Amino acid sequence: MTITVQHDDFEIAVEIDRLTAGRCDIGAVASFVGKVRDTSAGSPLAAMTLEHYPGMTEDELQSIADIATERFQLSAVRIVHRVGQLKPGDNIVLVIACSPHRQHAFDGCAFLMDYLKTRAPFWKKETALDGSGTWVDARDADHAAIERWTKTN
Amino acid sequence: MTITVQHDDFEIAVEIDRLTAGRCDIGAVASFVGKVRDTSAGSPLAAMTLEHYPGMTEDELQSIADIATERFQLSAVRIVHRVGQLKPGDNIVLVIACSPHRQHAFDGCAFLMDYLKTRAPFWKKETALDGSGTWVDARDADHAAIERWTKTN
Amino acid sequence: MTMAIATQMTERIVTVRYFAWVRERTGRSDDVISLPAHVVTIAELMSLLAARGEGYAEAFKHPPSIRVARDRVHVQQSAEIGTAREIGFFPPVTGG
Amino acid sequence: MTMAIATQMTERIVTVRYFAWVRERTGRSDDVISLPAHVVTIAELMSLLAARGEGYAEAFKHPPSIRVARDRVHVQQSAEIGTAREIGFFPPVTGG
Repeated sequence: MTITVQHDDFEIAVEIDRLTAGRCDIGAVASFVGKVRDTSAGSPLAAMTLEHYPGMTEDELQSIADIATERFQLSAVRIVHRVGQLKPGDNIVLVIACSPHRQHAFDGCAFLMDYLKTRAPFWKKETALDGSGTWVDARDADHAAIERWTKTN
Repeated sequence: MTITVQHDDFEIAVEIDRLTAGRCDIGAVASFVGKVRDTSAGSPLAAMTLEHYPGMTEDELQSIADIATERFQLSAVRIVHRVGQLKPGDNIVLVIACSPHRQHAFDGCAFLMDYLKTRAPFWKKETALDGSGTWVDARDADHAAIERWTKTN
Repeated sequence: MTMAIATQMTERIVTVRYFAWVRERTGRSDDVISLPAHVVTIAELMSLLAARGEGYAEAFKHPPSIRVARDRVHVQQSAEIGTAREIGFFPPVTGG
Repeated sequence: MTMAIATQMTERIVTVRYFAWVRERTGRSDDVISLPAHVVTIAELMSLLAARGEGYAEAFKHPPSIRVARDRVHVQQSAEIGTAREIGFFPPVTGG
């Protein structure tokens, strides 16, 4: 149950409790929630639709979770990513990294998001107020972000 | 209501909802929960007691929140820190940083924790299984962590 | 020699899957393709697909914009199809 | 000259607060201290406090281990007390 791809919303408190319940070796829980904003490049957004590659998505997310767990000696990891049509203000993704120590939890969580953004097969399509749809372009900044994990640490 | 010092536990979901409710400009919510572990330097821990400097604590936390908000252009910030006697597995601290963008949220959250650890007047006393108490020493690593914020960015 | 003949005689079938704007341009989610013997790499499969019609030509007209998975693992377009059962084509990912 | 005389004649009172092991060693949470005229800096106040008794001597025997706040703001021990109403003494912080 490390990774889940679903249309339904997630509950961060439930997920953190599930990872930490009964464990007293976890001193740090870093988490990240990505949300749909109501603008894109300055234009109002009516909705966002997330498509993915069933089967491959789960494999990639599991692989990213395994790599992060080993690299940052994480005690527990959780990734939940939503698919389908979402509205501004809706949650998109939840990533949680647990560790005995704060720096590992923070780094693990950031690493998970950076890798997810550049490797997990999800695609966002934005719907404008007039109903027109546009596929979101990949951001150079996301690829720049991932490079720091190959340079240092 | 940016910062709170209290004995009672906090609920991360309630706090995130409070920061993001009705807002569609927040694309990223980075959060951190610090918890009591059941060992300290390899020895079993029965309890941890947190003392603070009432008045100064709130001033320092507010100041740290203000600095982080300006520096990382955060949309919203929340710090909750518990005081009094806590048990292994209990929550100690919650930090939340909201931003339109992921990197600012992550950096803001890590910055808040690094500054809180080195500036906010809290002191931890650990109680061993035999009832003996030991004040926790400040960690050099915490001071090293804060230096990265003065070097770069 | 016997091996080579056997390989040539075996029909190579792959399921090709399309996502995001690649899917929208081809107008299909997937195709089952019988690979001609001369199609060895994924890049060669892309040329084959581009010849299937107008939407396919549009989808595959700019190969650098397309990412590829072989049996659900990211690979380069220069990779050989080999014994893969599934090839996926899609734009650079934008999740998270 | 008139100013200097006035300053000397005004009694300077500060509340001194102790936390964590500084508090445990002094055996008190706070003291209200009337400052002698020669006590100008916080370091000088620490010497004054160290002379109040055995627990105080123990608390202040190693000044580099002690951090200081003047009116609830972090300052160095070399800072002047000035018009402060409250001086806090405590170990390096360990929250979070």
